[in-house]
Amino acid sequence: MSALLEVRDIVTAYGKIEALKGVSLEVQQGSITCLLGPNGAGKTTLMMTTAGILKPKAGSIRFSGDEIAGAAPHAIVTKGVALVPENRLVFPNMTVVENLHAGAYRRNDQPEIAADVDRMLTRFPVLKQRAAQGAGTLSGGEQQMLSVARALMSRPKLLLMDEPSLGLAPLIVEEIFRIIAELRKDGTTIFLVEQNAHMALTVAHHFYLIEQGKVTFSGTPGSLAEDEVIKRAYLGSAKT
Amino acid sequence: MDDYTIGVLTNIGLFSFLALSAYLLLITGEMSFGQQAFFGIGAYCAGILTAMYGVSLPLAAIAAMALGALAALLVGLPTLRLKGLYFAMATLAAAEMIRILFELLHFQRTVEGELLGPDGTQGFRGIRWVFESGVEPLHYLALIYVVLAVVLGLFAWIERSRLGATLRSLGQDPELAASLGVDVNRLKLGVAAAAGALAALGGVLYAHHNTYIEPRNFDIMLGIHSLAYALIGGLGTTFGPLLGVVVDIGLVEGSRVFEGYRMIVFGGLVAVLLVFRPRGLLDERVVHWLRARFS
Amino acid sequence: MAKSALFLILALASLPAAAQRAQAELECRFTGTDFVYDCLIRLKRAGEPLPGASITVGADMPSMPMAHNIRPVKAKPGKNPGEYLARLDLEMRGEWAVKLRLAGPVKDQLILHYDFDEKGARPVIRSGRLPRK
Amino acid sequence: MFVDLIQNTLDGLTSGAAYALLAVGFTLIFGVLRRVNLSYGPAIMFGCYAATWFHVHFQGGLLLLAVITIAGTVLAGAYVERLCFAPHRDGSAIAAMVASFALWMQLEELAILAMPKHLYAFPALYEGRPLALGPFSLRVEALLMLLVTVATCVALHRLLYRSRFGLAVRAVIEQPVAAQLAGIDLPGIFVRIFAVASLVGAIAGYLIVSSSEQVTPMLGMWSTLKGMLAMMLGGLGSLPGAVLGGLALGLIEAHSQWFFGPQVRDLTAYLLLFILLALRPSGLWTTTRSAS
Repeated sequence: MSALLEVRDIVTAYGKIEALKGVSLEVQQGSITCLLGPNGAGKTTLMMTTAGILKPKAGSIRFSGDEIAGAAPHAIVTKGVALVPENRLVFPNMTVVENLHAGAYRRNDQPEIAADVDRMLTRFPVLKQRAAQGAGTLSGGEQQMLSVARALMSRPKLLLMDEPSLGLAPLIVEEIFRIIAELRKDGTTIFLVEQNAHMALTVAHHFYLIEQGKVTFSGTPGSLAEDEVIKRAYLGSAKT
Repeated sequence: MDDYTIGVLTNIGLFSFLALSAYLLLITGEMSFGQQAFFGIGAYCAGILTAMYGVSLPLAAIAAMALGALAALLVGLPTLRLKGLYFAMATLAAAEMIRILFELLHFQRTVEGELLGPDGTQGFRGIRWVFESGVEPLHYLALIYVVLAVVLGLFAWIERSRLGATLRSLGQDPELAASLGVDVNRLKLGVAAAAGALAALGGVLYAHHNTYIEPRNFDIMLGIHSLAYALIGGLGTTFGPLLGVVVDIGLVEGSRVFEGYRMIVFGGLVAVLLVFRPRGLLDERVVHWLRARFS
Repeated sequence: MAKSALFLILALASLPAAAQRAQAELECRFTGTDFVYDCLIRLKRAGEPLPGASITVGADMPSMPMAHNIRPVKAKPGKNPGEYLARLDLEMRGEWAVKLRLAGPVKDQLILHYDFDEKGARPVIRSGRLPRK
Repeated sequence: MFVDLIQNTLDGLTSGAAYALLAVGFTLIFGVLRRVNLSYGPAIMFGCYAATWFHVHFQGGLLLLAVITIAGTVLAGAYVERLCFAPHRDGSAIAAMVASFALWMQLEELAILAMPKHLYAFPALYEGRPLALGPFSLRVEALLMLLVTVATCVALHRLLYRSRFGLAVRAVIEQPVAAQLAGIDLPGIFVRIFAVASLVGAIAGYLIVSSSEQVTPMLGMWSTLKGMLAMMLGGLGSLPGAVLGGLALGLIEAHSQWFFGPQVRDLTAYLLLFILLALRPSGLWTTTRSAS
């Protein structure tokens, strides 16, 4: 299986502070790949860099062969990469349906878009009841569902998910991971950034550990004792 | 020096007080569209004292600065909580109110047979203290720059002191400054009062240079220009605003080459300049670089 | 009779200083080249023409007073006494505050508000604001 | 007394309509770009001067002059967007604002140099006598202003809530990062929203100069001040607030001018804004977003 996403020596900085110090990793086609690491390790920075919101200072990101490092976000979405951002970032004063339509902004196959909206509402029943409501009135879990659905509206080949379980009740977190597994069965490749290392390892085919802007481990679940992973995912290893 | 050079240098000196007043607020993160109002208060107050009551210029200047500081506090207190554009619009509204009050101000007195004093939109003629004391334009120019030098010395002392660092921290990150024990509100009011007094001082010198003032002299254009000079010159050092004034009034104006097209050239110059130096010519980075090389 | 004489002396003694103060009028004509005007200055004091004064003529706009640096010009004596000639090179038309700085017998500065247009200049009686909507 | 009250209200609503359009234009730019465009008024003046220049030389009809005003304003607006707002998209808001102020000076001097006279006549929107509605008189051009303002607001509402572009604009206003992630091309939206705001401003400008039948260089500063004043009164960043703020400003000015005269009219408007900002920074129409 060729790598759908290849990240090579990416360096992204905020002013003079380098958040990513040469990160390299790969996401295989059809896999669920996870990125685990303590707060401030650079997980969200890598997501934002891949989605084009942040411009890297150096390095390359290839998506199915095309270079996308530093490209404009709307161009990256068109190529088939969608990001479910941290904290969901729904459009609060727009209705659920309008949020979904916004997700399909790049597409121009109108009849298909309408069909996709219905498909999303049936796949995420909680959204169907709230279809005409302002997204700001939804609960955290519902907003997370909406944020995922909005990203799916652009029919991505690769779905980036930045801590979808953040701040949600365990019951809802299970629901989300059930959806993630379902999405993979539908053929969507998923690159998941997650704090909840335990849940992540149940679905991941491959995972990376990132600490202070550098990848410090790459392997499949079980290749590293889970408690070791959890320790380093939350506290970072002592030696660096 | 011929009259023209004295005129240009005087204007540069006078405008510098206003640009420094806007600069003082800018480095503490406040964008004010209203410093021209305190400039006007200084002009009117000192003019009334010297022309109508024979008070000496230095004394009138001190009174005018006090009034300018008080007015700045009156505007600053209710707008303490406002940030960014809200603060800018509040200061604009306050300044326009003060300008309109000048238009409504009719307060005259007969001095030696001549009716003197502000007469609303007719303006306020006869602020002749400079003439009656036999001060030549060149001497008055020297006076302006001596006073300016004192003010710059004060600024330099503040910049180096802890107060200077606190002011800049207030500008960069007010929450952080507050968490470090800085009484943000008291400091903000202090800065507002100081900036008001500084603008008033400029107003005093302007009134006595021009011998005539009217409400339209203190309109919004003056306020935005002083803000622009502070930013164009650079927020890194006290000399930034002065550079901004010199670039506009000195260079572009003095060169006469742009006869009549001055604003077209200056406007374009500023817009392009800000593209490459959004914090002005002498911004913090340039200043640090210069300090590293020379100190 | 004495009372009225006394009254007269008092009036003279407190002759309004304004009478000593110089007054001036302008008559300007557009010279055809943009924004340049030839002006005749009539200087009077206590109603009498005031010859022999050295006048420097400058100008400023009411809005943004310190930003318009018009090159000051020394006025040349005109034909009759108390009349002076000066060529004013302004930046644009509209209302200008013309500044006459007097040296010599009388030391003073007079500010005259005139509206300059394509023909010449008219005194602005009420220097009010332009009609704001 | 009662007749004056109604008459003033009518006059107030008319000028308020123009203020509302100006405030809407300002809010569109502020809502989307989070930046203040001080050249908004001067761009409108530039458009009006272009139309006046054309009329002085070639005698244009009302409709043609409207088209030229709109074209001139949109052109000047695009120039301002390219030079002042595009380069500072991720940079400092103050730099963008001061740059827009610099271009204000440029546009104003350009207009004055092209048309040096202090006041130019502008063909009237309507020549005939005002309508007499019982004791009240309503100038036909005032009625036209109200109608055109309503039509513009309806068209704008339809654009924002019925079109794909409108969806994108609202998304950008609410959450710029999420909008980009949804595939919305921010720079493209900025350019087009600038054109829409300029169009709305041009309509306001045309209505103002054709109903007052005069064009002066003061139009630039005047419309910038009135637009910002109305926007702030209504609540920063909210379009319905802008319309409300514009009408409120019109009414306040009309009534205070009647009782106290023009100077106090402006004083009242500024005093109200100052008090409002001090007590309720988000204006009449509370919006969740504060502009830092």
